[in-house]
Amino acid sequence: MTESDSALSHLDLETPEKPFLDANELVINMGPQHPATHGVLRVILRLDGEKVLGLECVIGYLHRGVEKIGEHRTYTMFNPYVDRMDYVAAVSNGLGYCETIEKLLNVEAPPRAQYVRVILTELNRIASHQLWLGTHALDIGAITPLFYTFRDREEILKIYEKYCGARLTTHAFRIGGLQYETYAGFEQDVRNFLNFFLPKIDEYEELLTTNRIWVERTRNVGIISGKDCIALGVTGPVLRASGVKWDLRKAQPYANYKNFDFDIPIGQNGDTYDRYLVRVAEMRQSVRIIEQAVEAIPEGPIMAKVPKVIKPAVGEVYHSIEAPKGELGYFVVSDGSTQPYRVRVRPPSFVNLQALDKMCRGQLVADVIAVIGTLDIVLGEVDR
Amino acid sequence: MNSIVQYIQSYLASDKTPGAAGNMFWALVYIMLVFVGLSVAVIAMNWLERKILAHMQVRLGPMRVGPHGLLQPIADAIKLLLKEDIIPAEADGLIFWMAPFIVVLAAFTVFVVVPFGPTHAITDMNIGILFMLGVSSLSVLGIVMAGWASNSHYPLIGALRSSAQMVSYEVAMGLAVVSAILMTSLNATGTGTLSMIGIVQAQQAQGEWFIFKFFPLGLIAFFIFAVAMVAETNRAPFDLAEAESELTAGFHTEYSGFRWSLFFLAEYSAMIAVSSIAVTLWLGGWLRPFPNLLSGGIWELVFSFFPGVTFLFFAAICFYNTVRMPKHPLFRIQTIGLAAFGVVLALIGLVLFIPAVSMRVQDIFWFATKVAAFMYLYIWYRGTFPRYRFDQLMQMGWKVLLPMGLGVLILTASVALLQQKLWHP
Amino acid sequence: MIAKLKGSYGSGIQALTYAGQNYILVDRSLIPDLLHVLRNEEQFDYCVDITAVHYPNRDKPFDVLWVLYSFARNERIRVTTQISDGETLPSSVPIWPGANWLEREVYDMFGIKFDGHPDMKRILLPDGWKGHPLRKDYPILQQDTEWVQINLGIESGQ
Amino acid sequence: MAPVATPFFFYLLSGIMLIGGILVITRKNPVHSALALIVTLLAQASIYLMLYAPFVAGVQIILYAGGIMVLFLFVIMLVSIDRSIKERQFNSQWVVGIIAATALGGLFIAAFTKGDKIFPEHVLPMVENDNTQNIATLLYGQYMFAFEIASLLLLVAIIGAVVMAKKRI
Repeated sequence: MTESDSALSHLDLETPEKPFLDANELVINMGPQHPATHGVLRVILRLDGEKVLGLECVIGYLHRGVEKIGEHRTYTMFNPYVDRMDYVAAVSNGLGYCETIEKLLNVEAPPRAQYVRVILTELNRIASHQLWLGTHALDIGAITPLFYTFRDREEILKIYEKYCGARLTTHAFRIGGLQYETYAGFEQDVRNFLNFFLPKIDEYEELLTTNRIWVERTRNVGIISGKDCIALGVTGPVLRASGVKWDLRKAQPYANYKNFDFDIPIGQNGDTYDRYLVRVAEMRQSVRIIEQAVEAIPEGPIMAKVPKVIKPAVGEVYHSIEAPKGELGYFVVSDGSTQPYRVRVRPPSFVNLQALDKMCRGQLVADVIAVIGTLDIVLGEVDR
Repeated sequence: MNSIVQYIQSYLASDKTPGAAGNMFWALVYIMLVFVGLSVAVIAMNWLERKILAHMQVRLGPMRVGPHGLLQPIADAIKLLLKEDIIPAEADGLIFWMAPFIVVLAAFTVFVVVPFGPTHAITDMNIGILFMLGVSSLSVLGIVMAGWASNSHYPLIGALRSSAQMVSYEVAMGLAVVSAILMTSLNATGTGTLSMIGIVQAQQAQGEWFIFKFFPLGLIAFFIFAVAMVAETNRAPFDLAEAESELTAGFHTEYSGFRWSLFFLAEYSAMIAVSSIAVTLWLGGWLRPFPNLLSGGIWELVFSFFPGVTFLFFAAICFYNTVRMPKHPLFRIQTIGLAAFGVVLALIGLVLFIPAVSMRVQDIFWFATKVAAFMYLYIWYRGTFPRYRFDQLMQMGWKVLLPMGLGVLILTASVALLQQKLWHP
Repeated sequence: MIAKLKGSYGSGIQALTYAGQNYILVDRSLIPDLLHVLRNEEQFDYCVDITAVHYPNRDKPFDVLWVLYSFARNERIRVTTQISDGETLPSSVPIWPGANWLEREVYDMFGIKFDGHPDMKRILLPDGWKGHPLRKDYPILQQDTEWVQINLGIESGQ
Repeated sequence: MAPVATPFFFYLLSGIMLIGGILVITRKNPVHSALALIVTLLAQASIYLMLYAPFVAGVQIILYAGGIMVLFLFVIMLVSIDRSIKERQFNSQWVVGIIAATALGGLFIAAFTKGDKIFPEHVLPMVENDNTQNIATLLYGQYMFAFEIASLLLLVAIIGAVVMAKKRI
């Protein structure tokens, strides 16, 4: 009890110092239409000059009732909907959903499907981190990285397009495996991409990692300790940058991640700069995983034996995966019919966004922008 | 009639600026020339910035309006002029209306004393550099007025930021300028000058650009100025006042259409203005490279070819791209347009080979080239750097640049005094 | 662990397993204590999720469940309790600060209030919205037509 | 360059100054007052120019119009304007103000009418070109001591202001 109390106590608002010149406390409404709130996040800032006294997030502008929709669609029909939540990491969402239902049905996707899933999911992680890097740098004022990362993300999207016809909301996986066999030359395309991409990471780093202004803008900004992260439920690269070596791919391996050899990059200070380094390092690790997967990809069927009409037995399952943004969980309750009785999505962005207030207090307005960027939120997932 | 012609012709033989010679007619002509030249420069700068930035960022930039988007700035200008001019209901109408004019006025007035050549300035003032700094500091007023009159939070914060920033960096900038002015006093009489033309002439007389004077003191002063001038014009990486990711657009958030374009115009002409101060003070103004070392008839001739050759080079680029244009009926007009542009450039280049013209215009060419290098630097910064945070900006201004400026000033003064004592014991 | 908990709480706890996942069904009266114990003694220091399920035909129509994770044990557990309509639950924000928004969402979607929550109001739907959409008696096409008319100025979004 | 239409410009600038001065004290909105004051200061700088004192004019623009007035505006904007508009203006001392103004005006008129006897007859040579150098020579030569005293005074004022504004240093 005492420990949790202390976790709360420094979340309380300190009494602000009496401002100079009796200036009124300034309340600024940032968003929902604001260039740096990544969609329709609305942040109400209380400022003393430029210093943030506190902030409140107002969300829900993009609420589409995904969970309600899930209750009115069959298991198969709901699959494309999950792509629309975190639309920059649609493949990860699909993987989480398919694996949850597979768990409910007690089937397992065949090995070949598992390998293709891992390749596509890790490519998706790279794409998501690229998009994050570009927009984050843009928020801090560096416009050029955005174009570099988008140029390279295009190559990933091309692979998706060749594989399943869609680029963003791919609907790549089916319950029980894959619908499509990989196209001829898929492996070669992936290998070509990896060879193309590794030097590009160095290019991003060259632009930013040692850039004095970048370091000054991000180091010691939005610090959050590992303890606070856990207390607030923050996961993903944000947690790892705070020094907690925890990744669901290692902690509770799903798909066939246990077959691959990769490291979990962690940071020390839990500041924006560390989160940047962690994400860049994660891109390299993803490349490592894909390299191994593409070499070891076995032949065989791509679809497990799944009935045409999916009717799981009565029961409930919680399953979570390591999405690019953190722990993405699905809690599905089945009542034995063809439609899920309840689908609950545990969105990483939603929970991570809670830490914004803690990370921004006492910082400057410009830091709020940096911190919103570094949390890597997607409003489609926050609001669902 | 005759006397008027004589009045007009009399100036051509003079070696003074029209203002100093007291020739109203030529002063007016020069004002018109500067105004038109500046407007063209801003338009060209608009295109160049988008194009250069685009190529730095692996994209093409404007390509649709005219060949390689050459007519894009004109299209933009028409769009801006035709846009609805919105004055927010709660705004302070009069001040809101006045602010952009003050900014533009301040940005353009400074060009009265900019020396494009020994005779190519509207006038030469005894307090030239002081006048430039003073008038350009007035543009802060316009920004503050714009931010306040909009009656909205983002512009207000933007205005407070930019005025605090400009006032702070003016101090460091002033110290750097003073150390350059000290260098002008190293002559037989021992008195320096504030006149822009006088400063360049001092560099000519001493046979050294001030950037290399008392190495590395001149270089450091120049560096301070080069940083401060970017902050002074609110450009990346010091563009906090209009940081679009934080304050949407800073002080001109509520402005639209023509008024907004005035701010735009002022921003670019202010960039040109501070760059010309830097060029005048440290990079020898209108002087061509190595005026003393490589002097003599042949070298004079060689350097007089430069303006023409440059224009011919640009024309050649145009022709090369004309040939590379897609051979498609839809591109015919664009191809012809590009070729015509190349022909215009080539003709200008050929005219510049006429000795009489080239002698008269050379100074302007060298001055403009140096200023253009600064403009490129501005774009380069924007493509490379993230944005500073406000407190870091202030820290840099007050804790780094100001002490450095003071140190350089004291050292320059000591060295200059020492040298004078050695000269006149 | 389950045995230990059973020892101290007796029949209030029912341990279940489905598809290899452990969950415990506990009595409403045990809720704040059990969560404290799980957090402080059993090291379930990470509250993954709080959500609810609506069974309109049941006596106590709401299942509220906490998904907890322990970094030390690398173990996940679900705590489920059943409450009736209108009944409140003690907030777990003092135990896990991260429960804040999750509880607000449960309130928003199901109308289950949490006592002692610092800021118990709607989170995804606008303030003043009528109804709680994830209840089973809220059809998928229903919306708060009055709210839509007042705030958006249109007859209906559907 | 020889001066053109001196009386015309003198009266024009004085008129602007007077109107600006009146606006400063009559405007209710402090921002408008500050802007009117800037107009007055700029007109004054122009009069310095007409008096062949370009350096003083330049300094006037840089320091007063560009520096001090910007800080004025800064402070006015930070303090809530609406409140200060509602507050009663400082016009309770108008009797004292009128007396002081009349006394000053009388002094000026006296100086203007009796000026011939008080001030030396001859006109000083107009030195436009060496004006700045002359000021420098005077400031750092004859009036060195006074100049340094003044700067010391300013330094004390700055430190005092910082101490008063900031409780913890």
